[in-house]
Amino acid sequence: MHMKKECIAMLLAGGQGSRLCALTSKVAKPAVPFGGKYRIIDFPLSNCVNSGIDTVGVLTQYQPLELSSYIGIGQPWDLDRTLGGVHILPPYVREGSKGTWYKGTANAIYQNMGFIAQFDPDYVLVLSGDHIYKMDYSVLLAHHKRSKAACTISVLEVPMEEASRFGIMNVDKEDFIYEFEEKPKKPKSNLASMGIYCFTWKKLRQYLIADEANPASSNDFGGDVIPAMLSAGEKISAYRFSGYWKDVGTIVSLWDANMDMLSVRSGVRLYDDTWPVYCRTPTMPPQLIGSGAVISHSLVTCGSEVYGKVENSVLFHSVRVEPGAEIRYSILMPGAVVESGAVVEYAILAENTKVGTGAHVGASPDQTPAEDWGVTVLGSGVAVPGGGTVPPKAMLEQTEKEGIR
Amino acid sequence: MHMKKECIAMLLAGGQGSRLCALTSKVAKPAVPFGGKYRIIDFPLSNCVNSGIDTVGVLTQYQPLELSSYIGIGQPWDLDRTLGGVHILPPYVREGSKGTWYKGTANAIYQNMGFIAQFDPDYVLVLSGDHIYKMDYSVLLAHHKRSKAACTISVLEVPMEEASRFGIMNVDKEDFIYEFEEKPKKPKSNLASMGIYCFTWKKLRQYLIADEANPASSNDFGGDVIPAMLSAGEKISAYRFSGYWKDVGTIVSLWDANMDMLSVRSGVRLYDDTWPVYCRTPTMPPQLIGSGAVISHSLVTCGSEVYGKVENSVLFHSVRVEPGAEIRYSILMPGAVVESGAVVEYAILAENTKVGTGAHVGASPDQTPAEDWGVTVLGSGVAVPGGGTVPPKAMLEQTEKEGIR
Amino acid sequence: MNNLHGILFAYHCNPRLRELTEHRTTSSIPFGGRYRIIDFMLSSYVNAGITDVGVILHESYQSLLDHLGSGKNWDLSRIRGGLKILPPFAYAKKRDGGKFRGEMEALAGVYTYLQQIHQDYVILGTGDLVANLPVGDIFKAHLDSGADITAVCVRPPVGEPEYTTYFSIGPNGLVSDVSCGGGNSLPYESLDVYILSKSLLLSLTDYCASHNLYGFSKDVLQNMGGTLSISPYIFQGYAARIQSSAAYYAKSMELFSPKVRSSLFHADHPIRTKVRSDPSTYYGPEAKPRNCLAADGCIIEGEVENSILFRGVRIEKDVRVKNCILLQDTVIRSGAILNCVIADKDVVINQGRMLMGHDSYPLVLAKDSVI
Amino acid sequence: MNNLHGILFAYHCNPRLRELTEHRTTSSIPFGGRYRIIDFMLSSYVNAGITDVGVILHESYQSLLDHLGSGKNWDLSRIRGGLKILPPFAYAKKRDGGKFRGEMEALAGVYTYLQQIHQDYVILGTGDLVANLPVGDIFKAHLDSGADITAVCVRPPVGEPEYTTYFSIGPNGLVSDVSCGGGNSLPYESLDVYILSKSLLLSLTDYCASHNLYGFSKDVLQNMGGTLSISPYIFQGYAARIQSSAAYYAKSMELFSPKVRSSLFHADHPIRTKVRSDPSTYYGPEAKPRNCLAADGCIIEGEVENSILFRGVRIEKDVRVKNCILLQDTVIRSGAILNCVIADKDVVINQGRMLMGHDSYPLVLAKDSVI
Repeated sequence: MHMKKECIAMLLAGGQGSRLCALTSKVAKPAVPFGGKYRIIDFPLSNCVNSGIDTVGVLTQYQPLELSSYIGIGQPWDLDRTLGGVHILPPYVREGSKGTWYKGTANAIYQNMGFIAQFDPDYVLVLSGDHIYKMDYSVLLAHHKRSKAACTISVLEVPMEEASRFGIMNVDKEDFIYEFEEKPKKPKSNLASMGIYCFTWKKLRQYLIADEANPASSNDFGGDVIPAMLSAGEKISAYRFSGYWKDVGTIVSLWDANMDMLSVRSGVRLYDDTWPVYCRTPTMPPQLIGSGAVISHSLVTCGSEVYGKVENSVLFHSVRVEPGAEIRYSILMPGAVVESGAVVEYAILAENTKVGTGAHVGASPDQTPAEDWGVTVLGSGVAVPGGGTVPPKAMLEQTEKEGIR
Repeated sequence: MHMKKECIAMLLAGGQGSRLCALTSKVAKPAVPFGGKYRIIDFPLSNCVNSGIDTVGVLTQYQPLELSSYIGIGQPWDLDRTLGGVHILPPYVREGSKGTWYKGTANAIYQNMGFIAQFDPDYVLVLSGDHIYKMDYSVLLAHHKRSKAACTISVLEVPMEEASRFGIMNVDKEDFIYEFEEKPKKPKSNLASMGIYCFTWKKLRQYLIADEANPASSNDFGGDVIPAMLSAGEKISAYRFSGYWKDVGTIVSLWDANMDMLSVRSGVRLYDDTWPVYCRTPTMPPQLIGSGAVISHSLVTCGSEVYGKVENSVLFHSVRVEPGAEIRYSILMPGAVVESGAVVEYAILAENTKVGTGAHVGASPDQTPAEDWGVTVLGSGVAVPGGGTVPPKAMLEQTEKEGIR
Repeated sequence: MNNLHGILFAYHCNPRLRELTEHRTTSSIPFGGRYRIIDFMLSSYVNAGITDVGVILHESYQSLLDHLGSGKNWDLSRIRGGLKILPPFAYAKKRDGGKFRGEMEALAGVYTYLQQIHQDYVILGTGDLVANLPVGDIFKAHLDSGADITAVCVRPPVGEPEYTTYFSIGPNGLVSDVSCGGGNSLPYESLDVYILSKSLLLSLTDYCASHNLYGFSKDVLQNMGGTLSISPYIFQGYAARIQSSAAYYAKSMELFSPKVRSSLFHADHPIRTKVRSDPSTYYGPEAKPRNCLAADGCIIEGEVENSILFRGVRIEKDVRVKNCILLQDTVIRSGAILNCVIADKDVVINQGRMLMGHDSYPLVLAKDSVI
Repeated sequence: MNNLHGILFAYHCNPRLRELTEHRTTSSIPFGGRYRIIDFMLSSYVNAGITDVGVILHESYQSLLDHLGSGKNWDLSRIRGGLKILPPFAYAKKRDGGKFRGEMEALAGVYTYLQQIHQDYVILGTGDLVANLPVGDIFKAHLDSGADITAVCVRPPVGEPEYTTYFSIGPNGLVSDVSCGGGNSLPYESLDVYILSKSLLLSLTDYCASHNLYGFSKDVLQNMGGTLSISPYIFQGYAARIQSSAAYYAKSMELFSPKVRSSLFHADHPIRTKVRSDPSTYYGPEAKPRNCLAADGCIIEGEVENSILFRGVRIEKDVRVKNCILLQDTVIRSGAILNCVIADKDVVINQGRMLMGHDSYPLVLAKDSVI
C-alpha cells in the first residue's frame, strides 16, 4: 500500500500542557486555538507540507478525540493522500499486555517503529506539537545530508543571559555538537535546542532499541537518546535557524505569542502566502463590524460580530462583542460572547465563554500591584454573571455557583 | 467539525480469528484476503456505502497496522469524507490508567461512546468484520424505525436441523424477539442471529452504561446486553434477511466461501454492479494467460501470470503458476508462486508463499481417508522446497528447516 | 440514501452584469464577502442530503472549474456520483458551438447523463439565485402534493421582470397561470427551482428536443400547463436574483440587514464555499471600520464604511472607502478615496486616486485593473 | 520538493485513429487492457516525484475529464498544485474556436498558468506516447548537461515518419540536426518529451506567439537550433507512439512480448490508472483462454486467443475470439466468431455473428455499436 519515502515526520502531540491549566482540561496542547484562526499544531503540519514532506505521524495520547477529529483525513493541509498523508497514532495496546501512555518522547517513537518502517524512509524528522514557527524542513534535511550526521538538531541563538533557561548545545567549529546541557547554570554557548530533530532512520532505530532495553532510561530524546548518541561518538550536527520561534507552554507565553501575531509585518509573517499556514476553516459567514464599533490593532475572524470596542486583541471565529463592551489586550477563542458594557482586559477567554452585562474580567498591569498581576483565564464554557468581577491572574475552570449558565 | 448523522455504523474488526491459525498470525481476521480481490472487511464497508451510511467507526485491536493501512483514508470505498467517513478506533489508553483490549463486543462500543456522540446519531448499526454478504442496511433501518424497537437484529432462516449451531432468536407473531438462545440443543425456531444489530442510540447508550457498571457481565452484545434488554422488556425486533450470508471464521468455511465465489451468477453476486463491493485495487498490469495455460471455473486477478493448469480455484493478484504446474480447488493469495510441475490441491496458500518445482501440496478427499483429510494451509511467506510434500490438513506457519527460502 | 438528484444550470452569462461576467459565468461571481453565487444553491442541495449533483456549463467556465474543483469543499468528491461538471460537448458539435437557448436545450445537451441518474427525482436550480433553500422540505412537499412539478416561488418580487416567470395560484392550490418574459401581472414570482420525477424530466426533454422547444418556463410550464399539475412551494425566506450589476450591488448591500443575514446564514445549514487558508483580518492602529462585512485575510489600516471586503483585501492608511464592494485581493493604496465602487479581483487603486460611482450605477472595475 | 513541473499535451485527436478518436482525444484511448494512453506519461511524471501537472486540452475532452477526475488515482488531488485541467478558453476566444496548430500555440493558450508555475524546470510530454520513462534520471541528466533543452529520443524508429521529428547527434554529444514531418534520414527519433527551464519556456512562448510560430519541433528545435543547445537523452526502454489504428493494433500486440511488458510494468514505477472496483476475471468450465492479456471483471466462457480484454468484457460460450482487442464492457454473445477486431467500449456482438479484419487493417467497431 505504501511507497518508499525519503523523509517522513513524526509529530509529538500527546502533551497534556498542564501549565496551560484551564485551556487544556478538555483538549491536548497542540489543539489549543492560536492566533485567530489556528490551533498550535497547524504550524508544524503546515511546515511539513510546505517543505514537501507528505507523510506525517501524529502521536497522540492526552485527549486525542478533538485533535483527531480536527485533523480528520488531513484535507485542509493537503495531506489526504493515497500514499502517505497524515496518520493519528495513539498508544498501542499489544495483545495480552496492557497499554500505557508513552513513557517519554523516545518511547513514543519506539512504539511506532512499525508505522515508520512501512515507508522505508532514509530520514525521520521528530517534531513538537507546541511551537509557533515557520521552517523549511527541506533545508534542515539538506544540511543533515551534507553534514553526514546521525542526527541534526535545530538550534536558535538566544541572548546569552537567557541561555540558562534552555537546553543548550555546545558545538565545535563545524557546528557539530559535543555536549548537551539542560538549563546550564553557566552556559558555554547560546545555542538553544528547538526540539526539532532530523535523524538518519537506521541510526535512530538502533538507538531507540538500545534505549528501550535500558531500564535506567527515562526514554526521552533530550535526556537519554541524544546523550547516548554523543557518548557513543555519533556525529550530531547543529542547524542554526533564524526567524520567529516561540514555545507556547505557559499561559504567559501563549498570551505573548498571540500578541506577537498582531505585528503582521514581522514575527511569523502570517500573511506571507509563499509559506501559508493551513488550518481547518469553519464554515462561517464573513465578520460583521457594526456601525458603532471601534477596532484597532486587532485580529478579527469570520463568523464574529463586533459592535463594541476592541483594542490589541485577537478574536477567533463566532465571537460576539456587544455594543458598549470593551476588549483590551485579550484573546477571545471561538464562540466567546462579551455582553454590553462588560470589560475584558489582559485575559484569555476559552471557547464558548460568556461575560455578562457590565462584568469586568482581568485588569491592566498598571492598575495592579506587580505581584498580584497576571493574565486572567476563563476555561471553556465558563460564564461570568452580569456585573461580576474576575480578578487578574485568576484561572476559572468552571462556572462558579453564581454563574449564569 | 462534525454534522449530525441519522445513522452511523460501528464495525467490530478486532477479531484475532484464532481458528484461522496461520492465516491470521500477522493480520486481523477482517484483513484476510478473500474472493480474489477483496479482504473480508470490504463486504460490510461496501454495504455501508451502498446503503448510504457514510460514517463508519472500525474498532481494531489485534494486528491493527495492516488493517489500518489497508483502509487508509477510505478512498476506495468513497469514505474519504470531510464530514463523517471511516475512522479507525483502536483501544484507548486513558490518562494515568492502563489500556487493555476491549473486554467484549459491548465494551468495545462502550469505550467509543465519545466517538459516536460526536455525530449525535439517532441510530447506531453494530456490524461484524467477518461475514460475507450484501445487505441494504437502509432497509434494515427502515424496518427498525417502523417497528419502534429499541434494537433490531438481523436474522437468517437456517435449516432446522442446523439451528443448534447458531444463536437462535425466538419471536412472536409480529417478529418481536422474546427469547435468545445461544446454540440451543432443542431449538424453538430457525432464526439465526447474523451478528448485525441496529440500535436506537439513546437506548444503546443507556444499556451500555448499565452493562459496564455490572461486574458480572462479560460485556458482550449477544451474551449480556441483548438479554438485559429483553429482561427489561425492551422491544427487540427481528429483521428477516434472505440472500447469501456466510461466516468465515474457520479454515473450512473460508475455503468454502471462496469456492462459492466461483458461482458468479448466484451466491453473493460479485458481478452485479448495482451493489458493487469496493476494495483497494493494487496498481498491477492485466493478468497474462500463457499460450499453454488451461483454466476452468476459476477466478484470476490482475498482476498474475498463468502458464499451467488451474481448475476450480481462486487466484489473487501477482500469483504465478508456471508451465506444467497444476492448481485444483485451491486459493492462492497475493504473490503466491507455484513452480513448474508442482501440484497444489485443496489448499490455501497465503501471501508470498512458494511451492517449489515438482512439490505436492494438499490432497483430494477421494484419495485420503476421511479422518485424515482437510484443507492444507501454507502461512504467509512459507516456501515448500522442490519435490517436497505437504499432506492434507497440514498447517505450516513457517518454512521448515529444509525450506528453500 | 437520498432519492433526489441535483441539477444546476450554471451556463448563464448575463450581459447586464457587465465586467463581472467578462471572465466567468453568473454563477461564479463572488458574492457576500467570501462566496460565489453558486455556493448558495449547491449548499442548499448538500444540506438536504443530496449526494449527486450535475452542473451544466457552457462557456467561460474556467473560473467555475477552479472554484468547484473536485467538489471536496462540499463533500461531493466521490468515485460514484458526487459533483459532475457537464460541459456541452455533444451539444456544441450539433449546434456548432452556439449558446443554449434555454434550460430544455441545456438538458438535451447532457441527455446521457440524465439517463444515468439513479435517483427517482430531480431538482433543477439556477446559478444566479442567492437563497438558503430548505430543499428537504420542498422535496417532502413535492411528494406530499402528488403534483407533476413543484415550483418554488416567492411573494414579493425579487428578480428583474424581463428575465422572470410569474405565477398565479388557483383555488385548488395549484399554479393556474404562468407569465414569462413580460410585465409582472401575476402575484407570485418563480425562483426557477423545480422538482419533478426523473421519468417526467426525460420525457419533457425528449419532447422539447424533437419539437425545437427550449425554455422550461415558456415551453413546459406555460404551454404544457394544461396537462401538467404544478404545485407551488412558497418560500418565506430571503431570496435574490443576480441579473444586472445594479442588482448585484443592491442585493449585496441588503446583507447588512440582520434579517437577511439570519435567513441566509445559519449554523445548521451553512453555506459552504471553497476554502482558502487565510489568516484573520487585521485592523491596524488607525483603522476605522464601520458597518462592514469582511472576509478573513484582509489588512485594513484606513477608513471603511458600509462596504463588503472579500479575502485578502488591503486597505492602506489614509484611505477612505465608502459603499464599496471590493473583491478578492483588491489593493487600495494610501490616500485613495472610493465611493460606490465594485472592484473585481486583483484590482489595484494607486495612491491618492479618487473614484466615485452612484448607488444606482456603481462603478465596476474589471479584474486586474490598475488605476 | 521536486523542482520539475509537468505539462502534458493532450489535445491531439489523430484522424488516422479513426473511430477510436470519435469521442475522445488520442491520450484518452484505452490501451493495454486497463489503461488510457495518458496514464503512461502521467505515471512517469508522478513516479519521479512531480507533484504539479497541467494537462492541455482542446476538444472532445469529456472522456479525459472522466478518466482523470480530481487526480486522486495519481495522488494529484491537491489544494495547491496537483493536477490541473487546462481547457483553451482564452485561446478559443482569440482564434474563434480553431484547433491548436502546434505545441507553442497550445502553450500560449495557457500562458497565465505557465507564469504561475513555481518550479524552475518544466517537462513537456505528449499524450500519445506509451513508455515508462525514468523522468528522474532524465531531469538529472538535464541538470548535469547544462544544455538549454534536453530531448528524449530513441534509436530504433517507433513513430510514423510524417508525424515524427528526427535528430542527429554531433561529436560534442549535442543534437546537431533536426528534421521533421518528412522522410527519416537522421538516426535518432524524438519522443517529443523535453525538459527546459521555466524561464526559457516562457521566453520561447512569448517569441513564438509574437512571430506567429507554433510548432516546437519546427519552430524551436529546428529554426532556433543554432542558438539553443539541445542535449539528447537516449532512452533504452520500450516506447510506442499511437498515431493510427494500425499502430494502435500493432503496438497493443507487442505487449505479449515479455521484454516489452517488463519495460512498461515494474513494481517500483507502476503505471497508475483510474480504479474501478471490479471483481476478478472468471473463466468458466468451458473457457479456453490462450495467450491473453485480460483486465479484471471479465466473464470468459468461450475461446480467446492472442487477444487483449479490457474490464468487464463478457465472452459467452461457443465464442471464438482471435487476435482481437475488446475494450471495456464489450459483450460477445454465444456462437460469434471474431478475428482481428478492435471493439470500442460497450460494443455488443450478437449471437452467431462473424467479423474478420486483417492485422494490417483491423476492423474497428465504434463505441456502443450493436452488431
